[in-house]
Amino acid sequence: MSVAALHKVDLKPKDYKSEVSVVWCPGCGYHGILSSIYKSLAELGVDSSNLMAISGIGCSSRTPYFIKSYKMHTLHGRAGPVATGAQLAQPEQAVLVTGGDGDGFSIGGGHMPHMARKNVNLTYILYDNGIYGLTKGQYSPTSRPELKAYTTPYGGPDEPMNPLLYMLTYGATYVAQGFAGKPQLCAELIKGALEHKGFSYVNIFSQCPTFNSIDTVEFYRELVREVPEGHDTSNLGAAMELARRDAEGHAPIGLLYKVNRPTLDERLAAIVTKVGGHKGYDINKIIDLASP
Amino acid sequence: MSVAALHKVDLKPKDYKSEVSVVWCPGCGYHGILSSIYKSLAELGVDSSNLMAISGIGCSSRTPYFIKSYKMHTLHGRAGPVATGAQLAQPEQAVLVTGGDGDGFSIGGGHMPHMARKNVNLTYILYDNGIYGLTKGQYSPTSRPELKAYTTPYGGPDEPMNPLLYMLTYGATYVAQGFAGKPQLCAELIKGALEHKGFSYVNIFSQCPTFNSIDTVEFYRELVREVPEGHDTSNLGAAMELARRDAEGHAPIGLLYKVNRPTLDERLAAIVTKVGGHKGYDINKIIDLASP
Amino acid sequence: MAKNDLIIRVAGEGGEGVVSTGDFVAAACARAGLEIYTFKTFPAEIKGGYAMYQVRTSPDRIYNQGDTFDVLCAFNGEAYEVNKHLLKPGTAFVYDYPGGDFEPDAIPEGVHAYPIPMSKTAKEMKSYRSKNMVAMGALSVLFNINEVTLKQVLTKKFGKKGEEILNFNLQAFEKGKELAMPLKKTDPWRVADATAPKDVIVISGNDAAGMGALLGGLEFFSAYPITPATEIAKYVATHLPKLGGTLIQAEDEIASIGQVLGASYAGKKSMTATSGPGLALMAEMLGMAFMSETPVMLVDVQRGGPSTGLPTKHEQSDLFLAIHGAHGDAPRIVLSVEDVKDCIDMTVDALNLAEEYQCPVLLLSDGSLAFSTQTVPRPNPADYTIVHRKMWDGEGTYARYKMTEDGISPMVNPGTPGGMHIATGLEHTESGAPSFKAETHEQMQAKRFGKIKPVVNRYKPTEVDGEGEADLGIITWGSTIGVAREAVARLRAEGYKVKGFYPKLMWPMPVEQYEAFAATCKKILVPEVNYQGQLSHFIRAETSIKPIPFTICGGLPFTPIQMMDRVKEII
Amino acid sequence: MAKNDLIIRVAGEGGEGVVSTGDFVAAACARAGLEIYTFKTFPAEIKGGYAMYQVRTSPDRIYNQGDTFDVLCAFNGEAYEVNKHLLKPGTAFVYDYPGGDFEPDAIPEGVHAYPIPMSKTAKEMKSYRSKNMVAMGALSVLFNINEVTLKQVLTKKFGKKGEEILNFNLQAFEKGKELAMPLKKTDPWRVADATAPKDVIVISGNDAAGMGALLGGLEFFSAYPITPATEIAKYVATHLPKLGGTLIQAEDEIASIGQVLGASYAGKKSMTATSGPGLALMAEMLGMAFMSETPVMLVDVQRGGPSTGLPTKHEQSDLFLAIHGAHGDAPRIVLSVEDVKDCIDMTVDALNLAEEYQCPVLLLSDGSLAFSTQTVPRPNPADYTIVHRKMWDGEGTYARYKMTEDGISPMVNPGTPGGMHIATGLEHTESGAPSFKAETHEQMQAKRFGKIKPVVNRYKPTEVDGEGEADLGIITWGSTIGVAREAVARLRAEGYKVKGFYPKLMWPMPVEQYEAFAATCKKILVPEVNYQGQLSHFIRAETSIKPIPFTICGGLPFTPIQMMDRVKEII
Ligand SMILES: Cc1ncc(C[n+]2csc(CCOP(=O)(O)OP(=O)(O)O)c2C)c(N)n1
Ligand SMILES: Cc1ncc(C[n+]2csc(CCOP(=O)(O)OP(=O)(O)O)c2C)c(N)n1
Ligand code: SF4
Ligand code: SF4
Ligand SMILES: [Mg+2]
Ligand SMILES: [Mg+2]
Repeated sequence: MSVAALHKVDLKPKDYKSEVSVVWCPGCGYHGILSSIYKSLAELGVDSSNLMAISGIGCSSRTPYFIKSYKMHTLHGRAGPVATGAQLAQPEQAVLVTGGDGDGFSIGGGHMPHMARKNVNLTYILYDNGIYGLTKGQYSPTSRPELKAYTTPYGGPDEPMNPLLYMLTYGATYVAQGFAGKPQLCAELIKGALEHKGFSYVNIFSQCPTFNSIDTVEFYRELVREVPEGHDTSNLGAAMELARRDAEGHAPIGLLYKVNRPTLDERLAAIVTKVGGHKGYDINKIIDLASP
Repeated sequence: MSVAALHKVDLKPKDYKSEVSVVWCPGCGYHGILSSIYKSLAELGVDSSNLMAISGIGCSSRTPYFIKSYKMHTLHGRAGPVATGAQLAQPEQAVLVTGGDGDGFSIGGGHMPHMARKNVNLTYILYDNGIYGLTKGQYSPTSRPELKAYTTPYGGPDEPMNPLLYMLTYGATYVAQGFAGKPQLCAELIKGALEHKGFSYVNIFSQCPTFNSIDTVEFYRELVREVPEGHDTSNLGAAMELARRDAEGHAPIGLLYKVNRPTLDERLAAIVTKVGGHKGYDINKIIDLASP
Repeated sequence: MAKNDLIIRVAGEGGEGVVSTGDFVAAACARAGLEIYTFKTFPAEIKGGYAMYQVRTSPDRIYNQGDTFDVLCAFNGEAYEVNKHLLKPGTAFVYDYPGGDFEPDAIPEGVHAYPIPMSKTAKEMKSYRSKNMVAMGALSVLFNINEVTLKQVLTKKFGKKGEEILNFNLQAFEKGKELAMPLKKTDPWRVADATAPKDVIVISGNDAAGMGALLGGLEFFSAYPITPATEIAKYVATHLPKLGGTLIQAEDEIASIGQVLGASYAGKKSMTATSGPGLALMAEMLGMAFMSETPVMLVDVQRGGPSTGLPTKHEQSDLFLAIHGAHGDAPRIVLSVEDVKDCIDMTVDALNLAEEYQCPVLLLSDGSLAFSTQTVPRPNPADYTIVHRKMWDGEGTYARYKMTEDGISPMVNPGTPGGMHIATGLEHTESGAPSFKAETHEQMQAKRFGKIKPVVNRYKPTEVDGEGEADLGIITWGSTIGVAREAVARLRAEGYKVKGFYPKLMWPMPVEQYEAFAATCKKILVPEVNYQGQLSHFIRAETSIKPIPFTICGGLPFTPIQMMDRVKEII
Repeated sequence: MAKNDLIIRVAGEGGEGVVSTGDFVAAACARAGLEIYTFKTFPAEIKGGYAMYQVRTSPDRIYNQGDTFDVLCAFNGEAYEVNKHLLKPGTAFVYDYPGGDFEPDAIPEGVHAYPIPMSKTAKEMKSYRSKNMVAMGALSVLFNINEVTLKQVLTKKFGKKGEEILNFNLQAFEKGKELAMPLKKTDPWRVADATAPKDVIVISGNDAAGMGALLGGLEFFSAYPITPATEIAKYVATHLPKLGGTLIQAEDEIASIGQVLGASYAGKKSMTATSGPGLALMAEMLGMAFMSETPVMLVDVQRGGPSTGLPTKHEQSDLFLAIHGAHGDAPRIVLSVEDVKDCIDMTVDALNLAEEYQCPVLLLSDGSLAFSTQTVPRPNPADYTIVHRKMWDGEGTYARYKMTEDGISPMVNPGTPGGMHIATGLEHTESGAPSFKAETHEQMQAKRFGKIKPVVNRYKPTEVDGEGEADLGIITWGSTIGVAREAVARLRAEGYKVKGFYPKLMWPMPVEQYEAFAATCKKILVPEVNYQGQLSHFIRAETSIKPIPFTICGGLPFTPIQMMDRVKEII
C-alpha cells in the first residue's frame, strides 16, 4: 500500500498497542517484529482507523490482536484472499498482512503468486521461523531437513523453499528481508513497504526458541549478510542473484527489489473508466439489453 | 520419473492409443501434444501397465482417457497431490501428469512448489493455451491482458505469470518448453522428461482456436526461439535468465535446465533404512513402548 | 391443453445453429406477446456433438419445460436417432430431407412429417450457415411463428453485422418459407397469434442472477469459473463496471469466497457464484463468515454430482452440503429459486438477508434454470428495496459482537474513527477478544443461532397452491416447483384433490408453515431430482410430516406427466 | 461409589510439571494393576498459562473423566482460583503453602486441607524443576499412591537421563513424603492397593489411533498438522517407517487427502487424520473417492467449532459435515469412537471397511479423547484381521466399475498386465468411460449406494446397555457414551429403569437396531456436545423415534451427574 495518501496523525509506537496482551513465548522473535511494526506505523503517522491488519492462523497470525486498527483474524492460509478483497473494497485504506511461513507458503502458497503478480496494493510481512509454532513444532516449507520435528522425528525429506526468490519470480514490486534480531532494520524495511504502492513483501527471520532447536538467534546471525552497497534495487536479475544466496549460503537482509507498476485496484478502476462507469449509471439501460 | 528402470516393450506410437476417442476441437494444439506423447512412449518402449497417467480437470486433463495405461482423472487442480501419492506408493512405476494452465497454476498453484522442491519423481506436462478451454474461455494465469475473454470483456487486469521461471524457482530438476506446432521437439522434450529421474516439467504452448483469439499458431511461432546452442543446462542462473525472456520478449523453447538430486521417494526410503525398517518388523516392539 | 401451448424442439449438431434457431424463435414469440420457457442440453464435447434447444410457448404463463415436444425439427441424423422414440402420434416432425445426412425410417402412424431440404438449400446458397435460416422459414410457415416479430429479431441480430449479411439470412429464411408453403399441414400445432406486446425481458437464469445482483446493489463480485455458473460472472463482469463496481476472477473458489469476505468486512455488498465442487471448497470460509458474522452471499448453480459428475446436467443435490456443509455448528440461510424471475428477485433477497442477518446466505439455482430463457416482466429498479447492514451509531465504546435483543450487533466500516475492532473465526467475547470459556461459547452460539431464527417468519411465507383439504400434497423445491404447479393444475382439472407447497426458504425451515400445510393433506409427496431425497430428509428431521419421497436422478428435470402419474399411483 | 474410585486433579502453570505429575501418577496406578482415565485441558497460550491434568483411577473399569475431582493439588494461585468453587465438602486439597504464590481463603467446612511447601522445598533444593516431585511425594503418602510402582515409573523416565538426575528427583520425592507424613489424614480418599499387574498399555486416544493404523496394516499416511489431531501423524511418523511404510506431511489438507487417494489407487492402504477445518477442505476430494470408488480412510478429531472456534476444546459437532459434507449425493461410512480402546480397534475397522466397500470411511474422535490416556488391554496383533480389497482374478476383459451382485467391483493394482483402466470423478460406464446418460447415472448411483448398505448389518451390532423395558433410554455417541454408561449404571443402582444404546456406526444408520431399542423405552434422551443436536437430527430423519435432545457446548465433556440430573428431570 502507499500510506502516503492516508490521513496523518502524530502518535508514539506504544499508541499502536491494543488492549489485548501479547501471548507469545518469552524469547520469541515475534516480540521484536511487533515493535518494529509499531515503530514504522508511528514514524509514518498512520491513522489507525485507516489501517486494516489481516492475518491467517499461526502464532504470527495473532499479530492483529496486538495492533490498534481495524483487523481480521481469518483462516489458516487465507489472509491473502481476504486482504485482497478488503483492499479492493477500500483502496484508499492501508492493508497489512502478517503471517507465518506455514500459513503463507504451505497452505496459503496458492494465493501468493496471484497477489504478487496482480500487484495487490498491500504489505505482507512473513514471520519466517522455519517451523509451525502454533501447532507445536512441525516442519514448515522453510525448515531445513536437519530439523527433527514433530512429524519428522528422523529429519525432514524436503529441501527448504526460498521465499525471496519466490516473491521476485511472482512479480512482487517490493521485496525485502529482515531478521528479528535487527529491529531497526526491520522497522526501516516495513516502513519502506508501507510507503510502497503495490504489493510489498518483507520476509523476517525469527527464532522460535520453543520449537525450532536449530534456527537459533545465533544461527540467523551467522546466516545473514546485509545487501551489498550499490545493489541496484530496480534490477530483477540482480535481486534474484542475491536471493539465491552467495556461495557460502548467506542470506541477504535489506531491500532487494523495488519497482512501480499499476496496482490491481488501479487496473480495475481503469476498466470502470473505460466503460464510463459510475454510481449514477442508469441500470435500466442494462435491463433493456434483455428485451426480446 | 526415470523410465529407464521399467520393463521395456516394443510398440508403435499408435499402440498407446486407448479405445476412447479424442474429443478436442479440430485445430486444437492438444492433438499434436498427444501425438508427441505417444511417440516418446514408443521410443522409450514404456510398458503401459507400468505407467500411471494422471490429470485434473480441463480439456488438457482429458489426455489420460486417450492413453493406454493405468490412469486417474481427478479434480480440478489436484492432479499433483494425487500423482504424488501414487508415485510414492509405486516408486517403481512411471507417473505422467497432464493438465492445463488453469488447472496447474490457478487452482492447483499451491501444489506446484511442493512437488518441485520435494523432487517428486514424475513428469508434468502443462498444456499452456493461455485460456480456460473446458469452461468455454475465461482468462488463465498465462493469459495476456489484451485477451478479451468471458469474464474479462474489457481485457484482463493481470500480468501473466511465467511458468518456466516458477518451476526453476521451485526447484524442478528438469525444465523444458515446447510448442504444439513443433511436435518433433515436443516428443524429444517429453522423452527427456520421462527419462529424467526427479520432477520433470515440460511447458507446451498450444493454440486454442475455439476460445483464445490472440494466442494463435502464428503468434506462438513469432514468440518462440530455440534455446541457444551452448546453453549450459546445469546452470540455474542461465536457465532463469533464459526463462525471463530476451529483450524482445521471445520465449525459449527446448531444454532449459536439468540436474540430479535425490527424489522424495529416495529420501523417504532413506528414513526407512535409517530406522532399520522392514515389512517383517515386530509390531510388538512398538506396542511395548506404551506399557506404563 | 390448448394446442397453442406448444413445444418446438430443435436438435442437431453443436455449431449448426441449433441454439440461435431456438433463440430466434423464443424472442419472436416473446415479442409477439407470448410467454416462453426454453430448455437446452449441451454436448459433452467442447465443439460439435448433439445439441438440443426446445422452446415452449403459450399465451398463458408457463411453468416448466413441458412433457415432451409437439414439434421436432431435426437438423441431422443424430438428432433423429436420439428423438425418434418420442415421435408419438400427433407430433409434428420437420427434418432435413432430401439432401440431409439421413433418411428416416417409416414415419409412424399419426406423426405429421414435413421433409424440408435444409442442407441442400443451404448448399445451393453456398452457405452452410444458412441451414438454420431455411429451417426457421419453414417452421414459421408450418407453425404460425409470427413472421413480423421473427424478422424484427433477425434484423436486430444481423443488422449489426451489415446489410449484406442480414439480407442473405432473410433470403434463406424466405427459401425456407417457400419450401414449406406447398406442404399440406395436417397437425394441429400453431403458435398463438400475436397479442399486445407485454413489457417483458427474455433472459436466462444465470443472466437473471447477474441482473438481480445489480438490482440488489452489489458492489464486489469475485468468482472462479465453473459450469454451469460461469455466466453469472460473465454478466456481472460485463455490466457491474458500468455501475462503478468491481469483479475479479480469483485463482480458485477458496480465494473468491475469501475475497468476498474481505470486501464485505470492508463495507461492500459482495457475492460469489459457483457450482457444487466450488461450494465444497468454500465450506471452511463459510463457517468463518458465520463465526465472524460477516455478510456473504453465494449462488450455487447445482449440477449433476457427485464429484465432477455430470457437469452439464441438471440435479438438485447440493441441499445437504448447503445446509450442513461446515465443521462445528454453523448454519446458513439457504434459499432456492423456482424460475428465472426468482433468479432476479431472490438474488436481491439473498443479498439483503446477508446484510440484515450478518451471516452467509446461499442461493440455490440449478443446471436447467441456468440456461433456460424465460419471459419475465421487465424489472423496475424502483420496486427493489436494498437493505443495508445495521451500522454503529458512534456512541460509547464500540463492541463488534455486542449482545443485543435481536442478536444483531451493529457493524462499522473501516475508516470510521473509534470503531476499530477485530473480525475473527476464533470464539470471542463481545469485543472480539478470544475466549474459550464455556459461558462465552454457549452464549455466543445462542446469539448467532438466535439472530437468524426470525427469518422463518420474516421472509415471504411459503406459497400454498390450492385450498381446503386434499388427498395429496406435493412439497418440492427449486425448478421442480414449476413442474409441480402444472401437475397440480392438471390433476385438479382431472378431478383429483391435490395441493402444492413451494418453499423458497430452505433453511431455517418454516416448520409451522410446513405443518399447517401437511395438516390439510392426507399424503405428502416430495419429488426432487437427487438420489437421497434430500428435502425429504430435512422434512422428516424437522417436522412431524412423513413424506413420500419421489426421486429421479438422470440429469433431466421432471416432466408434469411423470409427476402426475406418480400422484395417481399413490393417491 | 467406592472411595477408591477417585480423581486427583493437578493444576498449575504450563511448564511447572503439571503434565508429568499426572503422567507419573497415572502410570504408577496402571503398573499397580489399576485402571486409569486421564483428562487434561491446555492453555490457549503457547507457553505458560493455566494447565490441568486429572487422573481418575479405580480397581474397576472406568468409562469417563468423572464428575469432579476428589483431590485437588494446586501448584499456584491461579490453579486455586480456577478450582476453588469446586472445593466441596469431602474433597481433599493439597496446595503449595507456605512459600507459594498464594494463600487460600478460609478453607470451607468439610474440605480436607494439606498445605505442602512445594516451591519452598524446591527452592531449598535449588531446583524449580523439583517442585512437582515434592508434590508427588506428598500425594503418594496422602492418597496411598503405590510407592513401588511410582518409583519404577520415575526410574524408567529419569533413568535414561543418568543416575544423578534420577537420584535428585527421588530425593525431592522423598522430601515430599516427609512433608506429608506428619499431616493428619482426615479424608477418606485412597488409591486402591496394588493387585496383580494386568497386561495393559497406557496410551492417549491419538497415539491409539496411530497404533490402530499400524495394526490395521497401514502403508501410507499423509497429513497436515492441526490441533487436536497432529499427534496421530506424530505417532505414525515415528513408527510407520519401522514397518517399511511412508508418512508425508503435505502442503495442506487438500493435498493430503489427494495423496491418500493416489496412494490408495496405486494399491496401498492409506489414510489421513485431521480436525474440522481440515475436514471441511477435504469435502471435494472425499466426493471424488466415493465416485471413483477408491478406498480412503480419514480420522477426524473433532474440536470446538465453528470456524477456528475453540481449537483446544472438546466438542462433537462434525457429524453433519462428516455425513453430509459433499456436493451431490455422495455418502460415506462414518464411525465414531467411544474411548481409547476404540481408537485402536476402530481405526483397524475403518481401514478394513474402506478396503471392503471401496469408499471413503471417516472415523470420528474428539478433543477430549485425543489427549486422554487410558488403560487398555495390551493389543495382540494376532487378534486383528486385516481386510484387503477384492482383487481382479485376471479373467476376461477388466472393467473397473463392473456391475456385480453386491455392487463391489474387483480392483487391480497398477503394474498388472491387462488391468489398465481409469479411476474418474466423472460419471462413467462399467469400463470407466465418461457417460452422462440418464440410465448410467441412475444405475451407477444405485450401485454405489447399494454396495455400502449391508454394512449396517455386517458391522458389529450396536451395543444395548440393559435389558427389558425402561422408562428412559439414552442414545449417544462418541466419548459421551462413556459418560452415559456410568450414568445408566448409577441411575439403575438408584432404582431408575434406564437403558443405553451406543452406536459406533454413525452412517449408514442401523435403523432397525435403533427402532428395536426405542421400542423398549418410554422416552429417548440424546445427550451430545454440540449446539444443534446433530445425532438427534439424524435420528429424527431416519427413524420413527422422537428423541429428546440434550445438548451442551461449553468445550467440556458431560459429567455423569449432569446426565443423571437431566434424566431425573424428564423421566
Ligand atoms: C485448515 C487448517 N489446517 C490446519 C490448521 C492448524 N494450524 C494452525 S497454525 C498452523 C501452522 C502455523 O505455522 P506458521 O504459519 O509457520 O505460523 P507460526 O505459528 O510459526 O507463526 C497450522 C498447521 C488450521 N488452523 N486450519
Ligand atoms: C473446483 C472446480 N472449480 C472449477 C471447475 C471448472 N473448471 C473445469 S476445467 C477449468 C479450467 C480449464 O482450464 P485449463 O486448466 O487451462 O485447461 P484447458 O481446458 O485450457 O486445457 C475450470 C475452471 C471445476 N471443475 N472444479
Ligand atoms: S511457539 Fe515459537 S513462534 Fe510461537 S510464540 Fe512460541 S516461540 Fe514464538
Ligand atoms: S476448447 Fe480450446 S483447448 Fe479445448 S479442445 Fe477446443 S481448442 Fe482445444
Ligand atoms: Mg512458522
Ligand atoms: Mg488452458
